[in-house]
Amino acid sequence: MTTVAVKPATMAQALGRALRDAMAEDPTVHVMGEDVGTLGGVFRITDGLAKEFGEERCTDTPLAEAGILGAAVGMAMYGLRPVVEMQFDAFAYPAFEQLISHVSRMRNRTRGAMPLPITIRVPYGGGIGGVEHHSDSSEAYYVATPGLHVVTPATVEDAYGLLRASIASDDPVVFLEPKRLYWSKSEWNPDTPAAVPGIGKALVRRAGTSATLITYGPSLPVCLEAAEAAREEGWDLEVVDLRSLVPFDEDTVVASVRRTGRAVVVHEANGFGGPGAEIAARITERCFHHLEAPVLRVTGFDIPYPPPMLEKHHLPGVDRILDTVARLQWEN
Amino acid sequence: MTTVAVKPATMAQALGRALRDAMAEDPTVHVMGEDVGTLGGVFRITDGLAKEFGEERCTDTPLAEAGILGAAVGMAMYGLRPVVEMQFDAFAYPAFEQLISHVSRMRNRTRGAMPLPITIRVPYGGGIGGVEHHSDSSEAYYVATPGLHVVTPATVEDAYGLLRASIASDDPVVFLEPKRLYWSKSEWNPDTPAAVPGIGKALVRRAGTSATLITYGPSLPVCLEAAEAAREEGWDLEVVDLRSLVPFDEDTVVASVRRTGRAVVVHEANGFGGPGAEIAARITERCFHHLEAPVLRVTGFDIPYPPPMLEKHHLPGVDRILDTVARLQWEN
Amino acid sequence: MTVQELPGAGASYRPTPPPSWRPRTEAAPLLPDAEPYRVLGTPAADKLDPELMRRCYAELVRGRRYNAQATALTRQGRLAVYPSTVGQEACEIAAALVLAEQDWLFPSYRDTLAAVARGLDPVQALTLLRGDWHTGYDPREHRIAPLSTPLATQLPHAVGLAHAARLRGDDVVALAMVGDGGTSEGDFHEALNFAAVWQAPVVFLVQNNGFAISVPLAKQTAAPTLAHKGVGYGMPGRLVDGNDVAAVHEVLAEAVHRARTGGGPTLVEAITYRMDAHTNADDATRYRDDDEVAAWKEHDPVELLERELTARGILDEAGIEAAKDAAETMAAALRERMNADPVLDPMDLFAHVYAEQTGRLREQAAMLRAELDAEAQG
Amino acid sequence: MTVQELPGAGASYRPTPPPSWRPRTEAAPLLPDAEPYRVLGTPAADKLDPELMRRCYAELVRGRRYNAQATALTRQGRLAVYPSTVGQEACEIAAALVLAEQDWLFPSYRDTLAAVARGLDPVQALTLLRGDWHTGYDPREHRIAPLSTPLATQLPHAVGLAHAARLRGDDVVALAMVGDGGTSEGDFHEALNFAAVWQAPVVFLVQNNGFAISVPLAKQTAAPTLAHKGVGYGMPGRLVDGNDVAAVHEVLAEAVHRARTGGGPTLVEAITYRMDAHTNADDATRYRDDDEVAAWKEHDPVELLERELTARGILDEAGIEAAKDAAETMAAALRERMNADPVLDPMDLFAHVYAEQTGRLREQAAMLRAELDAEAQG
Ligand SMILES: Cc1ncc(C[n+]2csc(CCOP(=O)(O)OP(=O)(O)O)c2C)c(N)n1
Ligand SMILES: Cc1ncc(C[n+]2csc(CCOP(=O)(O)OP(=O)(O)O)c2C)c(N)n1
Ligand SMILES: [Mg+2]
Ligand SMILES: [Mg+2]
Repeated sequence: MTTVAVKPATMAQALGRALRDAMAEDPTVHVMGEDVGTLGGVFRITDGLAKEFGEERCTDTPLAEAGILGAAVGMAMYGLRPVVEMQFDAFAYPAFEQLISHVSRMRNRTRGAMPLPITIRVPYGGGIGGVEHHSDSSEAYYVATPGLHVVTPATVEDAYGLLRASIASDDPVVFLEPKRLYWSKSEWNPDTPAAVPGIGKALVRRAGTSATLITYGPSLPVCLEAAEAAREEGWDLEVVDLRSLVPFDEDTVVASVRRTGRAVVVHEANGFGGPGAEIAARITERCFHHLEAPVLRVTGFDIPYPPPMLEKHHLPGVDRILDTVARLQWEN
Repeated sequence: MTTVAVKPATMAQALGRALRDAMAEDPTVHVMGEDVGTLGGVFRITDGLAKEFGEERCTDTPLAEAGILGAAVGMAMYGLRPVVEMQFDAFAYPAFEQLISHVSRMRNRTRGAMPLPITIRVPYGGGIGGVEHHSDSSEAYYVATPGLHVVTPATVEDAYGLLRASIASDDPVVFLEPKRLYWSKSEWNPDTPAAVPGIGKALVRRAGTSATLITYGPSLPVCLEAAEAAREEGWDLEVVDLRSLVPFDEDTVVASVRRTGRAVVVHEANGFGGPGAEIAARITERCFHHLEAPVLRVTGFDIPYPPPMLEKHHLPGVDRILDTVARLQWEN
Repeated sequence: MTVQELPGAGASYRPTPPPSWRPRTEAAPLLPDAEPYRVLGTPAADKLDPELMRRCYAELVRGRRYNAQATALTRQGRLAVYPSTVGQEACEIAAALVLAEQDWLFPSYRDTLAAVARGLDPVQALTLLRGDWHTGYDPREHRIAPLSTPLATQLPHAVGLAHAARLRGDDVVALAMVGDGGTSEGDFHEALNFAAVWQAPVVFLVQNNGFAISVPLAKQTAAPTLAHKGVGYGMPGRLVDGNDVAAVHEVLAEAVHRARTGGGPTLVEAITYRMDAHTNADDATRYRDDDEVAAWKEHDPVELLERELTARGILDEAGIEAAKDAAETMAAALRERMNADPVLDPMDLFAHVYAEQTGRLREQAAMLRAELDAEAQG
Repeated sequence: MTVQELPGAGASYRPTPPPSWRPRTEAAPLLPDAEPYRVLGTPAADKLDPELMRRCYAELVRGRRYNAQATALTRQGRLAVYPSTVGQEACEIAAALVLAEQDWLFPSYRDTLAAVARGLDPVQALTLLRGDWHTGYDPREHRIAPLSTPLATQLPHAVGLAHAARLRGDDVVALAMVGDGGTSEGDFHEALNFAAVWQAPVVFLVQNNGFAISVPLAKQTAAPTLAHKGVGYGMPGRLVDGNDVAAVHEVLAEAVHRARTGGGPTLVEAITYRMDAHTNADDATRYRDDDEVAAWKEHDPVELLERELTARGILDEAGIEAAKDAAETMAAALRERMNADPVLDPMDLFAHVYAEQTGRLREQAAMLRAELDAEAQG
């Protein structure tokens, strides 16, 4: 066990703590990426790891994402459990071929002989005033790739628990970290972390009866705020936090929508071909006769991520969510 | 005008003819890629172009897809109209960063000053017995990327017309060529080609009243066959060929589904997060009260593309389509 | 038949493959110098062009002031972020000055100064970094490609553009800038290879400032120098003292001339140092010592030139003052203009995604329009 | 202070940056030979190891026969496709034989022969190419990575694996194979760079067979040789005659030894020639002349070795016959076993996508199960 006394309070700290605890427990866990060592990462998630575990277990790599992920594949082939950091969402794209053509398929193509327990941490999403290429919500690419798990926490507790679960998973996991929640805080006590939720379980964050908001990652706080605001309009909204996009916990979502009869999917990623499309299509397949209105989506527009000065217009906000809830055919 | 006397009859030939005609008409059109010159491409689509227009206009590049697309970006910046060939679907992945971070956004990030009229030809899909990495249906990645057009022909005529339209487009176009239709034939006369359909128009390939099959590319012939077979079951199926995934011709699709009240989306790509999800979600949004049943999907399974010996079980076939049509709640 | 009877047997025996891929043997001339090339403080300085050097000096002083002003603007919240080139001004200025009107510059994300020195309005150059739209200028008008945030991705662009210009018979050279870290990316490799195979008129300028954010060069490469990378592409590699503006200008000028006259691409490594942190948001004390920074202060590009020119009587006190005044004027204007809030139209979100708006975008635009109207009304 | 007074001014003046990124000057030793290294037909052949050479000969003969048999199987529809290594057997065999039991081989898509020569059952090696599941063997059991179809992507894997083994203190070398075309990919660059920075125990073997499908080397690179690419990574590059199995084995053995003893990675370029078309589906007459092929026939790896060994009395008629017989036996067995249709279970589509099947996959599996049952029933 580690003896670090700092009490994590932000999501960033919880993530760092998860890495540290995983490394302490399992000597095969290796952290690697650009600036993860001496600097502790540009978001300081890996701060202190190189010092505690040595540069060989927390390694500053050359600046080459395909090389990083490709080397991680080789390390995993030899039995290590690499945790790779991609510095920002858009800077994971150079590693795409390694991800799609190898990471996602190696277990399959070796008929189970060579699983790749690699965790790929990708800070994603906007709302932090990042300039171009620093605010992409790239989950659609990962979600459409069989063989990958795609996980994203929305709370400090989940950040710890889901990252531990991801590192422990024998499958590759794309672990999407909502940048703008890095500094969100919680009373969470790192020394008695909550039981690690497995990958693939959604959670009803707020119970409600009028309609269900289905969301994940950076949009969860927005949805919870919208749900509070909706009370004024007389709507009692349920909010489901997916936590994992793959596997997608259909049962929790379907049960909620069958109860409420209405649903809105909320995410930052572009709407067209985004994860919300799958969620909406699937809900409709399974809840058709329970639906009072079509499943609607509140998403980023179908545009390249806009400049910081305009991003507030792009991101799903409380008003846009409420406007959309209002379109759920309440008069029918 | 070209004086080549061969009469195109297959889709492969129509594509080659489209390239030749575009090059003859517009000296800024340049074809480039691996083996496109001397060899004429592994599918022989570019056969004869290097001879007719010189190696400078039909260029064998070094073997590096990011370099190819990146160089094409620079050429387009200087006013050329590059047509890039990616040798197979999965071999376009190395070019992903260039595609997402530059090709799709350059017009946007320069506020219209520097559009990139690049056509990226990608042979895609299975059914030809190709070994691993040669049969991917990768359209989900392109569809989820704003700024790209995504086009795919299903007939010989469209192959010519859509490729001409794509090359003429001032936007980047990912032009997906259904490999297994390369050798499909038509009576089409290359010397009097049909009017070039613009990008973004779907077509009702078969009129029907019971339900609508919505499809594109390699699955169109399968859907037409299924529609014929369905007559035995008493169903008169309408078949819509999307031809362009982005822009998505909602109006044609919505009009059809409002008429028939039922819809099935058919494609080879994996279902989860695939283009069918967007299509189904959107139809539901716009046709909710016209629908007798949820929009269903017949797609590739959510698995890495399987080996040739098993691919027939993976690909949407007539029986699976009919089984799905049967689940459209006809008893209600 | 024994081995001895084989045609051409012996030490040099080899069947005769077509010359197209016979291994070439002129390797040695490609090897870069082992020591960075220098002019200032060496006998080579005797041949300095006073006019050019006075211009360089004025630009260096202005560049230094520009860097200071831009960093100040981050503190005032007027820039979202600024990657400074304090210490690297010689490279930035030389890159800008060496190009002819019709040539193209491909800057990395750090190189706003090169763009400004090329004549771009600094407010336009800083558009991206203030949180406004990405490219605040028409790249074709200025022949300056958009700043490239994804590292090294601009290099194949430069190759393609230079190649296209040559195909069209135009006299255009492309100069592409990249950092030491960026040389590790696959796009660096692919770009240099394409350039050499196509003999494209491109010059690659690597600013080796010792770090990629926190990662020192020793963790980035084991090459003798980055200039040695040219060998593997069959292109000359030149090593130059990146704080010596006369040397950088000379080496780049040679490379540009070579490219212009059909001699193909060149890789130039300029050894320099980033005196400031990676950006205003970075804490450089985490990964380097003050001593190291102090040592480099002794090798400051502005001072190096000022000393040389003063010693040689090319520059006098008046000249120094004039340069400083001009820099102050630029800075004051920049400060003032950057203090005005840029006015962005939210509806522009939907412009320029495609040549023609798609139906889906029109619908989304209508939705935003309605929201904005509602907001305006109440 | 004038320039002259600057500390250390003069030709070698440079501030003292930390050694971590001071340019190194030991460039020259990294330069590969200008001529490919040869043993057969040269005085170096005096030192041949008869035992090893007889083994190489048997493997070469077997490899040649394996290639012929595999190509025949494509004509009989028993293989979906086969990329032949006729003409390249010396590289394939040397790569396999040079490794110790615990070492790893990272083959490219073409290198089934190397895998077979390493001891893999040829039926398992050909699983992918017959249209069956990708990897017909357990890579960990054989320490042979899956054949890599996406070119050059296997190279970073080899680096990572070798690095991991070294971190764990294990004596493991990884040998990664790639074609001349594959050297243009970004992954080649990133892998070699990582290997050199990490000093990973890896050997990169480039089989330069003159073509990437139809594209000749001259359109692939302008480098003097591909071995010269080592210079840019700070690793030795060796050039060897790829049809001379003794030379390839010796150069690889040195490189493996160097890696094993902590000397870091080596890049080896073996100059060879693909005598057959790219695959059975390719038409090589479209891009090369018969003359060229004929010239290379004079430099056949099997005949080169046979002549040398016969001339030196290391091999006699009986040995030649024995090798041919063994090869025929292998071929007959392969033919027979490949004639049996492999039995694949469609339900296996859903196995091994994840460690545990997701709900969605269970649902899809149930659908396929029902379809198969319905089909079986009529
Ligand atoms: C493809 C890519 N990966 C990662 C980053 C994040 N990043 C921005 S600057 C930087 C360091 C760049 O170092 P170098 O190339 O030496 O240029 P310098 O910052 O020193 O000018 C990194 C890793 C990026 N912008 N693009
Ligand atoms: C990333 C990638 N791009 C393209 C291809 C298609 N392809 C298969 S083999 C080949 C040529 C390979 O040439 P080389 O590397 O010299 O190997 P060789 O075939 O000569 O063994 C190409 C382009 C591929 N497999 N992977
Ligand atoms: Mg740097
Ligand atoms: Mg080759």
